[in-house]
Amino acid sequence: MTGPGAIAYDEKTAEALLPTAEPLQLIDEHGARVHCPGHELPSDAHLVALHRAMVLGRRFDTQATALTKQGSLAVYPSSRGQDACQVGAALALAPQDWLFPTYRDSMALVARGIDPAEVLVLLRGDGHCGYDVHATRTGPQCTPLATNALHAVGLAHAARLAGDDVAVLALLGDGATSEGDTHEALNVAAVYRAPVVFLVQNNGYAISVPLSKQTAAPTLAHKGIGYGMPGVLVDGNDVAVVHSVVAAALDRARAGGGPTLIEAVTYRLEAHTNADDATRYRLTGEVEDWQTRDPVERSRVHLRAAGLLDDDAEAALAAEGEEQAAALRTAMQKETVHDPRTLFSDVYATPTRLLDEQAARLADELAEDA
Amino acid sequence: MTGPGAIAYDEKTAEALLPTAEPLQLIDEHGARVHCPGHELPSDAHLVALHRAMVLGRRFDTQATALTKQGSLAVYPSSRGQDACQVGAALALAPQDWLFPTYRDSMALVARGIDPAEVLVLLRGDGHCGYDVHATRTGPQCTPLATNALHAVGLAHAARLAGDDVAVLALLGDGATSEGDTHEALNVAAVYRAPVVFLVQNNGYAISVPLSKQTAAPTLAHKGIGYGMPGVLVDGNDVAVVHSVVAAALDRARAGGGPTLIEAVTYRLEAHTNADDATRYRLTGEVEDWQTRDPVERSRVHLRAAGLLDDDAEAALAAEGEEQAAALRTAMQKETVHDPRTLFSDVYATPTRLLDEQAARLADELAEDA
Amino acid sequence: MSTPATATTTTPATDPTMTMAQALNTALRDALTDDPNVLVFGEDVGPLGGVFRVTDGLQEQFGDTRVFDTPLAESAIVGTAIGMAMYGLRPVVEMQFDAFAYPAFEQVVSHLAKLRNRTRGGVSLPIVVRIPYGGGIGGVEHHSDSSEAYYTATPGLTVISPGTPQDAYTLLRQAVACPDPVIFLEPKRRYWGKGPVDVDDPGPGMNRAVVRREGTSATVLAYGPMVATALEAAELGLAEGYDLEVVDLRSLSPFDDETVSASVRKTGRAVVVHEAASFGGYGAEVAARVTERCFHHLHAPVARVTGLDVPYPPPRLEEHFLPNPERILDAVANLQWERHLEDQA
Amino acid sequence: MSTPATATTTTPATDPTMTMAQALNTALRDALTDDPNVLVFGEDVGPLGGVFRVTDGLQEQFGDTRVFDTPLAESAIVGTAIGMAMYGLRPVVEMQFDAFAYPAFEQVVSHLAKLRNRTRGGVSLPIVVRIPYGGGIGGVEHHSDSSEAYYTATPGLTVISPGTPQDAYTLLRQAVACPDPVIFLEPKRRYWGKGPVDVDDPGPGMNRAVVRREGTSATVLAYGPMVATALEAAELGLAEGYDLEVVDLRSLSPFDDETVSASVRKTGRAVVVHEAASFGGYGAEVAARVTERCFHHLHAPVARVTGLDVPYPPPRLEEHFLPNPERILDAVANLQWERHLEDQA
Ligand SMILES: Cc1ncc(C[n+]2csc(CCOP(=O)(O)OP(=O)(O)O)c2C)c(N)n1
Ligand SMILES: Cc1ncc(C[n+]2csc(CCOP(=O)(O)OP(=O)(O)O)c2C)c(N)n1
Ligand SMILES: [Mg+2]
Ligand SMILES: [Mg+2]
Repeated sequence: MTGPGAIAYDEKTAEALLPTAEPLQLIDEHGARVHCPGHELPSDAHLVALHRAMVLGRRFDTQATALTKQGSLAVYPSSRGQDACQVGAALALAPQDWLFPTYRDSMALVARGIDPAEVLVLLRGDGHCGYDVHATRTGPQCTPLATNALHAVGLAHAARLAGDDVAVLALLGDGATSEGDTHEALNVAAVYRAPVVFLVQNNGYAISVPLSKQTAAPTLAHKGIGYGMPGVLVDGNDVAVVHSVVAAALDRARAGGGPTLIEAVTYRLEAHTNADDATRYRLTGEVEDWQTRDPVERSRVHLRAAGLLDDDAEAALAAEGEEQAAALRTAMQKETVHDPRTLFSDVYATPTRLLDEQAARLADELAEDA
Repeated sequence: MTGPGAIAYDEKTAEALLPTAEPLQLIDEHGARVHCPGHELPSDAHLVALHRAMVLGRRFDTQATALTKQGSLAVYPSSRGQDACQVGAALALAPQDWLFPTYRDSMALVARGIDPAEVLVLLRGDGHCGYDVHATRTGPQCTPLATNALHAVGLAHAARLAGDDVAVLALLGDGATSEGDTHEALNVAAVYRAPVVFLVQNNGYAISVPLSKQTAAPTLAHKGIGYGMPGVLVDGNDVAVVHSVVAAALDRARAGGGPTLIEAVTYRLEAHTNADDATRYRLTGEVEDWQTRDPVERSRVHLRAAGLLDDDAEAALAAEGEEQAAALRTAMQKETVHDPRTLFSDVYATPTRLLDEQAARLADELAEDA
Repeated sequence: MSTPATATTTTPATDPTMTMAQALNTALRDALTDDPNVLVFGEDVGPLGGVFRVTDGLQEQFGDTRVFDTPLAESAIVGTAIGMAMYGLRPVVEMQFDAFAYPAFEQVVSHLAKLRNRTRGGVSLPIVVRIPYGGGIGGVEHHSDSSEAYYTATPGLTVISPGTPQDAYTLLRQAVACPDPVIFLEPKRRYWGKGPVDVDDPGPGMNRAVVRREGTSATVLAYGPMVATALEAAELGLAEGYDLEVVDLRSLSPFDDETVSASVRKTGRAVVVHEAASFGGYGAEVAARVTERCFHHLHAPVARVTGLDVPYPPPRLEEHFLPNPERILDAVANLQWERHLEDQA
Repeated sequence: MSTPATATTTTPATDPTMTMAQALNTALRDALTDDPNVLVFGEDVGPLGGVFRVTDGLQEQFGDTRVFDTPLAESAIVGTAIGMAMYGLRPVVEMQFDAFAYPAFEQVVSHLAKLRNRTRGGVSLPIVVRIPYGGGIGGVEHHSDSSEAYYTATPGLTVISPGTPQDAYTLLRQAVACPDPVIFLEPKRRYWGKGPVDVDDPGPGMNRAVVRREGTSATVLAYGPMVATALEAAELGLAEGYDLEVVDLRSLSPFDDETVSASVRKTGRAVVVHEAASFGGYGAEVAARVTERCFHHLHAPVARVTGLDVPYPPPRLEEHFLPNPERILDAVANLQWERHLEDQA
C-alpha cells in the first residue's frame, strides 16, 4: 500500500530493534568475561576507572544513608545495588553531553563529578537543586516521574539543530515507564531523531509495586520497536556492559542514528527511601539473593582475576572512599545558612511588586523577631 | 535472572505479539478473496450485512457533509473512506458490549444503531452528547484525544470484575497514539488483562500532520509487544478483515485473553472537517489514488462476483439510504428548542445555590427580553 | 519520593480518639464494608497501605480486586475510574501527592468534572479523588503543593477538605456516598494529629461550613491544615484582646455562604487563611464573595493570610512560607480597629 | 476538531489595519526574523499554518527546522520546549485549543513555572505558550474553555492576554523577548477583528494595564475577549447615563495594581468581566485586590460579570453563557447608586 498512513518498512531492520532474549552481559555473575556479539569489554583502564567510581559511589551512598539515619538529610533514596547502572552510564558521557537524572541517581551525579555535598542539597532540604545545571550539564534531580525524559529530548533536539557534538542521557525507573510522559518522550525523540539515550533502571520496584504489576510486556526493552528505536536489554549489575552499551548508544545518537532505549535489569537493595518499610512488600530471601549479585563485588572479582586490582589498590581505593565520606560528613555538619530573602529571588527574572511587598513584610517580621 | 525486575518470558510467545509484515486482508483491492491464516471470511449473510451498513453509512456521511455545507451543522468530521473500519468494527460488537468512539466515528455509531439525528446533536451544536450512553452502551463522541481509551479500559475492567460477558472497543486515530493517555490505556489494559480492544484507524493524517511525522515505528501495530499484547495490522479498507479481526479480538478479550491493539490502514477521503483546507498538505494524486481503493466499492465488487448482490438488491439498498437521508434532512430542518434553563441542570446531581441564583438571574433576563 | 509514614492503624470501634490518618482509614474500611461497589486503588495503596498508611490493611481485608495497586500513571488512575464508574462502581482513588495529580488534570477537568453535564445527566461519576496536599512536613519539592485553586475553579467538581479527624471520617464517608465526583483534599501535615471520632455522628452535611470557635472580634475563615492554626491564633489572640470566631469551611466548593456570611455580618471583620499562594488563590474567591454579601457590615477589607507567592520552598525555608498564628494575628491587628474605636466613641 | 480558519495573512508593513490573527502572525514572523534562536512549533503549525492560520506561511519562510509540526502530544510540546530553552533556544509553542493544553499541565506547573526558582536562577525558560482561549465561536465542547485561572494561580508564570490587534502584536513580541515563561492567551473570538497596528509602537510595557476609555461613573476591568465587549457596554451606557471607564488588564499576572487602583479610586465603583465561570475565577482575585487597595473609595462591592458556573455549553446555548454589554450594564446599575444620590444630595 502507499499513501501517508502506510509506512514501507523493512522487516529485517524492524526485527533488529528487538532486544535479545537474555540481558546482554560482558562480565557474568561470577566475574568471568562473557562474549557479547557487538560489544567489546571496556579497556583495562576503563574497567579500573569504572570500578573505582563504583567503590566511591557505594561509599558515598552508604554515608548518605548513615547521615539520614542521624537526621541530617530530609530523605534519601539509596541507589545501592544500582551502582553499575549509575556509574556505567555516567562515565559513558562525554564532558559536553547532558544528563537528566531522577532523585534516585545520586551515584551517577557523583560519578559525573558533581560535588557530593551539592548532590545532597535537595535531599537535605537546603534547596531544590544544589549544583549548577549549565556548568555540570546535568538537569536537576527530577521527582515528577518521567517528566525529565521530555527535557532530555528537547535539549538533544536543540543540540542537534545547533550541529553540536552533544548527546543526552535520560535516566528513568521501571515505574516511570508507565507514565504518559515516557511514551511522549520516546515517540518524539524517535520522530526527531534526537541524539538521546533512555536508560531505564529496572530495579524491580516502584516503591512497593513490583514490575509485574507495572507492565505485561516481555521486557521493557520491547517497547523500543513501537517507537522505531532499538530496545536493548542489559544486565544492570554488570558495569562493563552498561558502560559499553550506553557509550555505543550515545555515539550512535551523536552520529545522527537517533535514540536508543536501554533497559538495565538491576535491584534496589535498600528500601525506596529511608522512610519506606520494604518488609511490607519484599519476598523473603529476595534481598539476600540479589546481594549475592552485588555489582561492585562482581567487578572486583573480575579485576582481581584479571590482575587489574590488588590488595594495595583496593586499600588505596577504600582510603579514598573514607576520605570522601569524611569530607561529606564535615560538609553536612556545617549548618547551612538559609536566608529567607532568597525565597523571593528567581521566581521571575525581575522580582514583581507583589514579591517585593511580601519580601518587605517578611523582613519586618524577622526584624521584630530579632 | 530472577527477582521482581526480571520477567521470564517465552520468546515464541513474545514474537507472536508482532504484526504481520503486510496488513491482513480477506478481500483484496480488486474484490477477490485472499487467504489469511487464522481468519475466516465472514459468512455470506454477514458480508451482505456489512455491505448494507457501509452503503447506509456512506449515504449518512454524504448527507451530513451536505447539511454542513448548508450550514445546518456547526462542524462535521467526515469518515468517508474509513467506512470499512467503522462498520466492520461496530458490527463486531455484541449488544452488551461497549463502544468508546471519537468525533470521527459517526458511521460506527449509525452502524451500531444509534439514531443518526442523535449522532449529530454534538456536531450540530445542540448538545454535548445526543444519545443515551447507558442505553446504547456507547461513550460520548470524544474530542480530547486518547482520553476515551482510558474510559474504555476502566469500564472493561469493571465488567470483568463483575464477571459479565462484556467486551469493550476503543476507537483511536493515528495521531491520538502519540498522546500519553493512549500509552497509559494500553499499559493498564494489559496489566489488568481488561477485556478491551483498541482499534486505531490510521487514516494517514492528524489534521494536516502525516503519520511519518507522528511516529518512526515500522507500524503502529508494533506498539503492541511493548505492552505485552498482540499488535495486529489490517487493511482498513477491507470490511471483511476488519470485522473478522475485531470480532476475534473481542472474543479473546471476553474469554479472558486480554486486550489487543489493531491498526487498520485506511484513508480520510475528505478534509479533517468542513473547516479544514486539505489542499495545504495533501500530496497531488493522493486522494485520487485512495479513491480507487474505496472500501464500499471493494465490498460491492466482491459481493457481485460472489453472487451475493444483484441490481435489485443494490437498488433497494440505495433506496433505503435515500430514505434514511431524507429522514435525516427532515430531522435537521426541525429547529431544536434550546431551553436556557437546561444550562444549569446536570452540573451536579442536585443544583447548588450558586447555580440556582444564576438560573434565577437568567430567567429574569429572559423575562425582560420577552 | 515518599515521606515519613508514621501513622498506624488501630481498630477504632469505641476508641474515642484517633489520628486523621486512622480516621480516613476507618472511613475507607467502613465504606468498603457497606457497599460492595466501592473500590480503592492508586499507587502503593495495596500491600504498602499507601505512603501515609491511609489504606493500611485494606487489601488484606477486602482482597486485591477491591483494593489494588495501579501502574504508575495518574491520568490512567482517574481515566479508568471514570470508566469503572460508568459501569456502576464507586472508585476511591489516591493521588500520592498533590503535585502528582497534575498528570491527571485533563481527565479531571475535561471528563470527571463535566461528564454528568455533557451527557445531560445520563452518566454520574461517584468518584472520590483523594489528594494529600499542603506542606509543613519537610517534604522535598513537588511534595507540598496546595493545589485547591485548580479544582475550585472547575465547575462540576465538589472540593472538600477536612480539618479534624472527625471530619476526615465523616466527610470521606459522605464523599464516597456523593453521586458527584469529589476532590478530597487531605491536609497531610495533620495526618498524625489526634482527635475524637464518633463514626455515628452525621455532622452538619458535607457542604456546610462550621463555626469551630465562637467569637466576636473578627472571623477567621480556614480549612484543612489551617483550621488548627486558626484555632491556635484564636487562643493566642485572647491575650491581645481579640475574641476571634473561627469558621472551618470544610466544603471549598460548593461554598456555604449562609454560615460564612452570618459570621462575618456578626463580627464585621474577616481574615481568610490558606497555605497556597495569595495571587489567584482560593482566598480571593472567599474574600470576593464575603465582600459581595457583607459589604456594608465590613469595617475593613477581608484580609488574606496565605503562603508566599513563590514555588513551595525547600524544607529548611518552609517555616517562612507558611501562615502561622502570628501572621493571622498581625492581619487581625490590621483590620482597621481605629474605626472600631471611633464607632464606640 | 478544528474551527473555521477564516483569517488570512497579508504583508503588514504599512497596512494600517489588520486582524488580530494577522497581527500575531506578523509578530511571530518578526520575532523569527530578529532572533535566530526563536522557534515555532506545535500541532499543525507547519504547512497548514495552524487551525487559526496564526502561523500561516512561517514554515515556508523560515524552513522546517525553525517552524515545525510536532507529534500530537501537548506534554511533549511543553516538555521538549523546556529542554530546548535550557540549550539557549526561545520556543514559541502553540496549544491548539484551551482544553487541549491540559495534558501539558504537569510540565507547565511543576517545571515551566518553577525551574528558574528551583535552580536558583541557573535556568531561565524564555518560552511562550500560545493558547487560543474562550468561546463565542460556536465550537463544540472542549473548544471554548477560559482556563486563565489555572495559570494565574501558579507563581512563576506570566499570563498575558491581548484585547486588540495592536496589543496582539506588541505583547507577543514582548512575550517572546521576556526571559520568563509566558502563557499567552489569545482570545479566539477576536482573531478576525480588525484594528490599526503600528509595529514600532512599544506600548506601555508588557505588564501594564491601560485605560482604553476614560470615564467617571465606574471602572470596567476587562481583558482579552471582553475588552471589546466592555467598550461596547461603555458606549451603550452613555444612553443610560453612565460614563464608564474601561481598563484593559493585558497582564493578568503580574497585576498592574497602580493603574487599576488609580482608576477605581477615581470612579469609586468597579466591575470585573470575564468569560470564565465566576467561582474561583480570575475575577475573584481582581475583586479581592481592588477591594484591599480601594476599600474606602468603594461605594459598592466590586461586581463580577462572568460566564455561568457550568461547563461551557454547546454552541446553540453559548449566547446565554457569555457576558455581554447588557449584563455589564446591569451590573453597573446595581452598584448602589442610591448612595451616590445621597452623597450628591
Ligand atoms: C508523577 C509522579 N507520580 C508519583 C510520584 C511518587 N513516587 C515517587 S518515586 C515513585 C516510584 C518510582 O518508581 P521507579 O520509576 O521504578 O523508580 P525508582 O524509585 O525505583 O528508582 C513514586 C510512585 C512521583 N514522584 N511522580
Ligand atoms: C488532546 C487534544 N489535542 C489536540 C486536539 C485537536 N485535534 C482535534 S482532531 C486532531 C487530529 C487527530 O488526528 P487522529 O488521531 O489521527 O484522528 P483523525 O482526526 O484522523 O480521525 C487534533 C490535533 C484534541 N482534540 N485533543
Ligand atoms: Mg524502580
Ligand atoms: Mg488520523
